[in-house]
Amino acid sequence: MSETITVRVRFFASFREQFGLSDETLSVANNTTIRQLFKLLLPDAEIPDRILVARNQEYSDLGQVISDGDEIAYFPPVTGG
Amino acid sequence: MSETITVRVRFFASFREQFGLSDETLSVANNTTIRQLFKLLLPDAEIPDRILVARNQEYSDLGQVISDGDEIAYFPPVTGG
Amino acid sequence: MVILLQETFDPWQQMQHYQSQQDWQNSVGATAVFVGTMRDFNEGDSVSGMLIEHYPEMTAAYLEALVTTSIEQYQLLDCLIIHRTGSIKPADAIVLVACWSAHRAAAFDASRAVMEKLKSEAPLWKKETLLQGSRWVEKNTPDANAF
Amino acid sequence: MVILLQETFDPWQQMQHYQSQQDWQNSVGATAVFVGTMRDFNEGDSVSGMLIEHYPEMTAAYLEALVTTSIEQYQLLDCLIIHRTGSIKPADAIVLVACWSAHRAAAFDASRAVMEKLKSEAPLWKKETLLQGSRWVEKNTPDANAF
Repeated sequence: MSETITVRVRFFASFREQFGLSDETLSVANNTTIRQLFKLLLPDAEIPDRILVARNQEYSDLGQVISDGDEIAYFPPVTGG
Repeated sequence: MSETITVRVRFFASFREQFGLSDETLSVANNTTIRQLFKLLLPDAEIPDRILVARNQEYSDLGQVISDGDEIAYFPPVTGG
Repeated sequence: MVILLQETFDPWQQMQHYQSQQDWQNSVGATAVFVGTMRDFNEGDSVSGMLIEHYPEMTAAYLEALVTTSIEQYQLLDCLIIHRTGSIKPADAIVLVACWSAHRAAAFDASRAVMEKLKSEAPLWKKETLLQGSRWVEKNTPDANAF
Repeated sequence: MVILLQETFDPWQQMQHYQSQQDWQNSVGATAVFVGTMRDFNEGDSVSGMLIEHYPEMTAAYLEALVTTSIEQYQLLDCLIIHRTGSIKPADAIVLVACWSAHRAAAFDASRAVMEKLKSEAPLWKKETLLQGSRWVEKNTPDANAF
């Protein structure tokens, strides 16, 4: 098992604008959680209270550990319909 | 006030077929109720348990007294929609 | 508005036509529509057709009053009821109820409540044509979640 | 079926077209349709337009799963969801949910529940264009009667 894994990270809607990030691919340490990934990308930002996260296009939570090749998304409450 | 009044009587759906009456106009005594009117028209028939009645195109009940010129209707439970 | 029709109607064409003529189009947030259609099967039997009898003056008056009170009760922008009478074939639309409102809860509540009132009180009666003979439908089943 | 559209659509034309192609037409007794439309007014402000952002792969997957589970849960004959993305004008249809079933309770229950799930979970976000500037819609209001 390698020491680092590759992850694609996506931000949507107000998060995309607020954090200035849209679609990033990066290498992170094995066993990184979705919460830690956010802090790696945005060390100076607080994680918004009402954040939603998805892992490989399904709802997940900040405590989940990322696997190699995962796509992680951060977005605010949804407002469709 | 006259001794008799004129009333139009209508039957619908299975009542129309069952009782062989559709649209009748007749004279009845003053103070006749909707129940008595049914018995005058159909002395040998029992009043069905689930009868609905209307007076001048609005729901009414068997105990109501008929006025001159009224239109009285008898029909079974409705099944539209 | 209430429309009683003796001819087959296309519910979606009626919706398109009716809505295009209204002046509240920029205020509508929610439209809830219910369409009841004739099935070719009921109570375990094949049904090849149906006759719908009504009490013309009372049916129209009842449905007009239902539209008026529902618009007021649910704060609707509009309410449309279309009902067929006469001879019906399987897959024909029998009834359409459409409710327009600013927000979705009112449109959902109203369309279901209007249908329930219509099915329990509007003077309309169905007679089904079976393979052998015909029969009057005896009653409508209430919708426990309607109110 | 799920359709995500970047162009204006006529909900009633879509209904007519979709339904005409199905083989369950003689089994349908009930169709419940909800259409959400853009209003020119929200939270006390005039709104002249709207952008709807989505997460293409996840939005489609989420809605497809919602259709599948709803058909099973409510014993529907079919379920159709259409949602706009991109640039929207007042009076444009934003969303359509249609549910077809044998009896009315299932279609009513399902259409309302599908809308509620869609509004609370489907990855879609609205940004309103105001007279001055624009703003993201912060949240959807739950429908207390939805389930």
